Amino acid sequence: MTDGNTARRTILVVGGGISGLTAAVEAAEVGYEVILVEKEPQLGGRVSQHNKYFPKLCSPTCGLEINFQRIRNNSRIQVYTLAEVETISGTAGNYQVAIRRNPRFVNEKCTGCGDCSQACTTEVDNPFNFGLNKVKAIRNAHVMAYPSQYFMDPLFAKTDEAKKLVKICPVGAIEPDQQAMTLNVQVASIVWATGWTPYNAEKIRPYGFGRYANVTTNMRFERMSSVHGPNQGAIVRPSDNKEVRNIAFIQCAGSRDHNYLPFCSRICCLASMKQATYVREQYPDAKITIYYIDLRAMDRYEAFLQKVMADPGIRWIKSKPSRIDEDKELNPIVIGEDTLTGQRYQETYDMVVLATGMEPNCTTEKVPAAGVEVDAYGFVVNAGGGIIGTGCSLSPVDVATSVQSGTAAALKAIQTAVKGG
Amino acid sequence: MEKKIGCYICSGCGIGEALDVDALVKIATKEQKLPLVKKHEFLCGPEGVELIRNDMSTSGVNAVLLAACSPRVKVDEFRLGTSLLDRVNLREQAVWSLEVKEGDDTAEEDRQMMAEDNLRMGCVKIKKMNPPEPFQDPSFSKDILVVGGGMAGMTTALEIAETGYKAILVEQSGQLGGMVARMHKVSPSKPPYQHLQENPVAALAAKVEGHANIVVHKNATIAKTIGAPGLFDVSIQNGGHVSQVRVGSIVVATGFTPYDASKLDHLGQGTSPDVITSLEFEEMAKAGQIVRKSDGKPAKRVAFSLCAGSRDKNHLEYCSAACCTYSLKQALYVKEQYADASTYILYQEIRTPGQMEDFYRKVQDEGGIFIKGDIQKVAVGTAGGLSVQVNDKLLRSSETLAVDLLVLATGMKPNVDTVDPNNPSPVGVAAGAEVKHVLNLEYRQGPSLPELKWGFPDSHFICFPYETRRTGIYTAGPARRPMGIAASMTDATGAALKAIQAVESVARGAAVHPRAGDLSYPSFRQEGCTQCKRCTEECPFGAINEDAKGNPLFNPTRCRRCGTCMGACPQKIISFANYSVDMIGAMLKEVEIPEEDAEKPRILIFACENDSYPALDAMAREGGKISPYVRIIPLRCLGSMNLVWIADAMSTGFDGVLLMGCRHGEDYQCHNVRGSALAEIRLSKVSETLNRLQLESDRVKMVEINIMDSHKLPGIINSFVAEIQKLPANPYKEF
Amino acid sequence: MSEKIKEYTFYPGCSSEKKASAANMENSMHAMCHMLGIKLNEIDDWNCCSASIGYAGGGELPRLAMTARNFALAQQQQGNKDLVATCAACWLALRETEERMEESTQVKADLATALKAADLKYDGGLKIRHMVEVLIEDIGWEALKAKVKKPLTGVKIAGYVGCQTNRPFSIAGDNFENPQYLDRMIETVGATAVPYDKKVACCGGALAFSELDKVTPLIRDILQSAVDNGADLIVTPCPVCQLNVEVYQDKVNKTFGTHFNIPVVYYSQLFVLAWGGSWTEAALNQQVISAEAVLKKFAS
Amino acid sequence: MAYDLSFARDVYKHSEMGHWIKMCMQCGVCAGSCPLGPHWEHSPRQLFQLVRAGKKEEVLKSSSMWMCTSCYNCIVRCPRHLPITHIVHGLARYASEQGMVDPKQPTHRFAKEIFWKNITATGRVAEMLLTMRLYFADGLAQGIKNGLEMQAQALGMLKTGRLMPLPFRSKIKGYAGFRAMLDKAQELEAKHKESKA
Repeated sequence: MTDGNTARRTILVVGGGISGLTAAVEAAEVGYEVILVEKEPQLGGRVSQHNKYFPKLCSPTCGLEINFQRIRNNSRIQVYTLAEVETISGTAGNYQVAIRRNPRFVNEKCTGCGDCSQACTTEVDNPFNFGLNKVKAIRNAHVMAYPSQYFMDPLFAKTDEAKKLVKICPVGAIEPDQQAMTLNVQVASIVWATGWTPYNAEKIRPYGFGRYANVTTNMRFERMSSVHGPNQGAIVRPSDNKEVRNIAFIQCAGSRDHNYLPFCSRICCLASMKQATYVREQYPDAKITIYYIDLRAMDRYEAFLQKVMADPGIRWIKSKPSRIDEDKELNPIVIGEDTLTGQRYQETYDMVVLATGMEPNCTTEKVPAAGVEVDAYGFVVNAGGGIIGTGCSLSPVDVATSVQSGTAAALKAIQTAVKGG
Repeated sequence: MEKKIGCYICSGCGIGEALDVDALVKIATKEQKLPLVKKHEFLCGPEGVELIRNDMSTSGVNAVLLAACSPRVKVDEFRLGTSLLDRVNLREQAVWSLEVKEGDDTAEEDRQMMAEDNLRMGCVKIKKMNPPEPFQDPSFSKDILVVGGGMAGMTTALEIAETGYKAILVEQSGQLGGMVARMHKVSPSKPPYQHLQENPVAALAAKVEGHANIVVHKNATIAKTIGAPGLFDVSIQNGGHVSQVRVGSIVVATGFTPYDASKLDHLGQGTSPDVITSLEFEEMAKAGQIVRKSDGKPAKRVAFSLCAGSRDKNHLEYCSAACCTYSLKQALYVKEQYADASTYILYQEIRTPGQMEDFYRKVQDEGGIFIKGDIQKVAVGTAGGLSVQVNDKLLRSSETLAVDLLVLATGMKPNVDTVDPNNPSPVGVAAGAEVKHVLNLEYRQGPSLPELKWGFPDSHFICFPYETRRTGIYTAGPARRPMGIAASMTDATGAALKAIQAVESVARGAAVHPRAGDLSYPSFRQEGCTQCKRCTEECPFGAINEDAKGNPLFNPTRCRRCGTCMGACPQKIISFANYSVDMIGAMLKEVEIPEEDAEKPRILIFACENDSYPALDAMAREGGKISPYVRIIPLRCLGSMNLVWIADAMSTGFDGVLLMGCRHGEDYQCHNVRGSALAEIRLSKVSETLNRLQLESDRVKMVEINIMDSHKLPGIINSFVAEIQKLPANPYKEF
Repeated sequence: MSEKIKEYTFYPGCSSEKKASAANMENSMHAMCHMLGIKLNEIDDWNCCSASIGYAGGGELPRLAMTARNFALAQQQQGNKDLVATCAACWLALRETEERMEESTQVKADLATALKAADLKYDGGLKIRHMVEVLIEDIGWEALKAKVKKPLTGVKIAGYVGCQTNRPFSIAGDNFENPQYLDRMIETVGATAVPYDKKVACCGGALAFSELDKVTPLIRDILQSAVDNGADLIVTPCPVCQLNVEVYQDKVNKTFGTHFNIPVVYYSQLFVLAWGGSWTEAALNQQVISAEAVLKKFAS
Repeated sequence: MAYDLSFARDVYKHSEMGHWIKMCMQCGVCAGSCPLGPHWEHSPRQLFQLVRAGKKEEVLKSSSMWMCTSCYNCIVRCPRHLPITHIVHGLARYASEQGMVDPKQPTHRFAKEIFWKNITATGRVAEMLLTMRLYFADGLAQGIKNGLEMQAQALGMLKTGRLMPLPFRSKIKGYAGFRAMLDKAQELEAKHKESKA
């Protein structure tokens, strides 16, 4: 599909989260051709699931929208959603890449009018909200999704109802028979930006996530707090939808722990501080407790820590809780030792949020190419070469660092293109 | 070339059912007198697009007005190869956002009126729109100036050079390497994240000095920087000698200065020669012998006081990010030299993010002792050395340690001169004869970079970390944010990209962030200027200089195309080819204002196109319903809002004006930093205008809209409409 | 029967001796193994594992040496057949010794020297197993279920796993905080496993000897939770747990004014009974708190 | 002066698994995991910091390490993989060796004076003897009182054939070798300690 000259100026970016988006637009705005591959039906990655950014408490959608605007306005970027890299061969400056394009079952004629979704009667667990609510089997992931073209769940596509929906679409965009296809491209260099998955909190058995209804995770809490989340932003106890009067956040739930993730996930301290502000906004009198080992508000984020610390309704307990029990009213009971007083505690809450960390996606979806070094945790180690890791493929990082990292990766990818390997 | 406008009205997605499309065609044809108007039932489909393309190739259509859906969708389909393209939003605004019950003729009529007005405004806009001519100058340079020859600066220069561009590296001292050159070793940056790494400075400096694409100026400073991206003329002063270079963009990588330890008496500074800073400790380790400075005896017991002057409201309020890791590194130096070393890390919070947790563990494994607490007292010990009293928070007691050295991990102060952006100093005041500024910009808004907070010179440190408020000038490394060596090198690589991107964009005549690729830029009708200086003062990016008489001297390549100058100008002398005071004024005047007794008010909404407009789209998609009496005009930025439009709206007969902009203040979200803030300041003066017109000041209101506020918009808009409806109708309707 | 006899080297440990505190475990284990076609070859002249309380008097090496002697005898007598233990503390001691020998060549060499003083040597390579692992991994859940002749229908049982068969070496990779194997055994014999939040709580272990007052509240909580959850019976794999929870019920009742009288049995006793064994074969006659009211009707 | 590391270094070297104490990050998970938490003087975490601070007296006279039930909860939850159970056992023995333990410390007395002697006397536990020694450790009168208190338990065990009525048992056959092996092990351990010191 690409001629030799173009291929030499083409950069493949794998992953459409904030790191990959950044790498793609920055490279394209220099003047290079970019192919951006994303496995989900829309771009935005984990950032799009966040309610607000720390420290400004602004909406990540704003930051994403400007990047989408940059993509819309730049004909040098070719976006493939629902796509995954299958194989990479060749060498720096000249890679052959097979990209699997999974069916969307809705073609590009889709105008986003929403008639199909309205007509559809099948509902499925909403993966965008971590299954906390149901959505139509044909839909857009969220109202700001880019591209705004709809998609259909693969299992639903096989049903009779899916076939019936074909007639609902006024422009003939629905194709339940769509098949996966492979696209072969030739590129000069590859930016690997496949990001992270929230650590599976069920593995942290002492904390009872999955067994206790009112123990949740920080990423679920982001969705619960979002106006586009399962409760339209109302923060309530999962078991009975009651108001949250007394809530605890547990830091390092899985991180800095040899039993789970030995590294520090970097963002969770700030994320919990931010989430404490969500609670405060809805419940001026709520009691908030943050259990921590070290408060890691690096560099300029310190100001945010100080701001949140000014809230007298937040207790800070230097302690990694030992375990969580549950009482008969399904209140979680947090048990441990306050290391600054030496006192053991047993505290009952309405709800507990586990600040789970980041598991690099490179551990489960390895870079399908030879010679890419990874560390003991599965993070990519950049050691030269035409496949360049960025963002949370390299280390657990915040948005600003991802942007920094994505911009740097764009330059390394361009250099590979310039030098021809 | 003669402009020939083709207008295409889509009837798909329910537009045809909701609206009288033929009536719309008639307005475009008869009333607006467009030469070619067509309707189509599926305009974004292959046949629809083909229809337009065909007209462009066969009928000479070179300007296209699409009346269909939001300009934020179907962009690829409508990439038609002409810059004269505008889109009238019928679907989201005039169909989805309105509540029309079956058989409600009034509501249907209101809806049709909104669609017609939207179309009228689009027609006027496309008529007034001219193709932007990209700014070009034959003397554009693509070379890049890098200021600072430390790790960040050297990395930036090398990355630029390796990409095929020429880098000019200016270093104040006689050698490259900066702060890191004074260090013994560096912290681990690669697996297993446990071992000290050799100092990378020598190897990097050799590469830099030997690179064909890099010119190094040592013992040199920047005497003066004049011009603009692509056209920066930089005077490099080397002793008495001054040389001139022209560069396209600039990276400031001037690093940091350790926080002044003399201010840290409370941590024992000055008590004994054995209280030293981490930099002094580096130099000692590099020299070979870790000893007590007081008597030269081996220093086997060393305490490191973290956050020395950082995270302290009396000193540096921020965390200096790297001190935890470099103190851990220094603890290993002691261990390297003395097998029986005792090292103590006195900390508040250990901050070893990511894989650096492994390094923390390594130092513990090597016997490093971590004490959470504050230094209470430092005294000279009985057998020499020091006695350090610590409030040990984990033991809940005051403990005294006997050590040979106390190392204060002093934080980082950025080595860059900044200026309070709210009070930019005028030209000439701050730039004295003595060179103490990094770039000595000859900018009307001062020689320094505007600061965001704490002397750091950026603008959007989360989303767009490299952007300063001086176009084409980027910062890298600790000059822009406290960071360690590995982070600085990544940061420098990114800054190199931004600098390259800037020179390439300038060469194309295109804007950089946030309107990347925009080819338009404002022109100044100088003869109309009254030298009020509003434009030169208000430009968030300092794009406009002044001549001696106070006339604006515009630098197109410094411009980010936000239009703030246009909004500021009371004389309406500043216009873009495709965006002007006249254009928006003409659009709003084209709206049909019903008779006063029709009880149908008209409310004008100016919506920032970055956040408010997408929120309006989202509202429509989610089924939010708003009053049919509003007419929405998107603006590039609320900063481009000219008060004349409010007067125009009032005199045209609009009953109210609602301004929707981004959050401003400390945690501002405005893409153009000051746009929405300036709009608010201007608005404070609007009551004057209203008074002159003898109108209530409540008729004009500004609201902060976040992109996720779609659910709030119906409430905000409808309650404003309701408020306006309580007022008498605008008496100017009759005129 | 076409089933091949499975042979293991067996380390019973002190409490499993005749007329020792876990004689009921020992007796039912033998019956259970017999029914499964398992032959347990007891190490001749084995010695104490030093148990969890041995550290105060014995240093690391002497303690490890005691287990090393058992390894050496096992190997000398039975070759490298898997070495099976039934007692939690014994199994743990075996596993720990194995682990430390693997971790440290110094420990390994020292133990060899010590063994030499007893004219013994151990070449390494023994695989240490818990009886539960033999049941799950070598026999299999299906086979365990297939043998059930008298399903213990209607009996509600709290599966009390306790500590040392679970931590730090879990059984067959099961979970530390909520192991499943014991509940599955209960279901396998046709009884009902009640939810049990004290499943892995500590009974006080050897501290029952020296600090009984501190330990009785733990035992009370374990009993209380079982009763609250409607259990007729507690089952456990651990002899220390069994002893503390069964024998001290009287003491708990006196101290706290409670009225516990709940039988505490071993999983082996349940299997023997469900597979058609007699009351005595299941060693249920050796309970301090009789299980007759609950289980007698299932006995052959 | 606090944080003199000579005590900590001695513990790192001479207390079983003591070197792991270096690795504690003071998170506190261990404390809340311990079933005898209410009875601790110091949580494991606190003991470890005291060791590092050189608080020898406080550490070795602490009753804490005698409160271990060997439940291993702390081990499996420790995020730094410290073998806390073993470290605590090691500290207990270290304190005992240093003669710092209160002679009335019941677990110390039972574990060292009764249990270890019991098992090394014959090679196996003699349960009846163990029990009797325990009850009579504070003299005859207290022993009778203890015995009476626990009469129901003992009788129950006797009746069900789970307690050997005789207090004495014979030695294992290879006792001589067993004893020689223990002596050798002790000798090696002593030698290592000297060479490390």
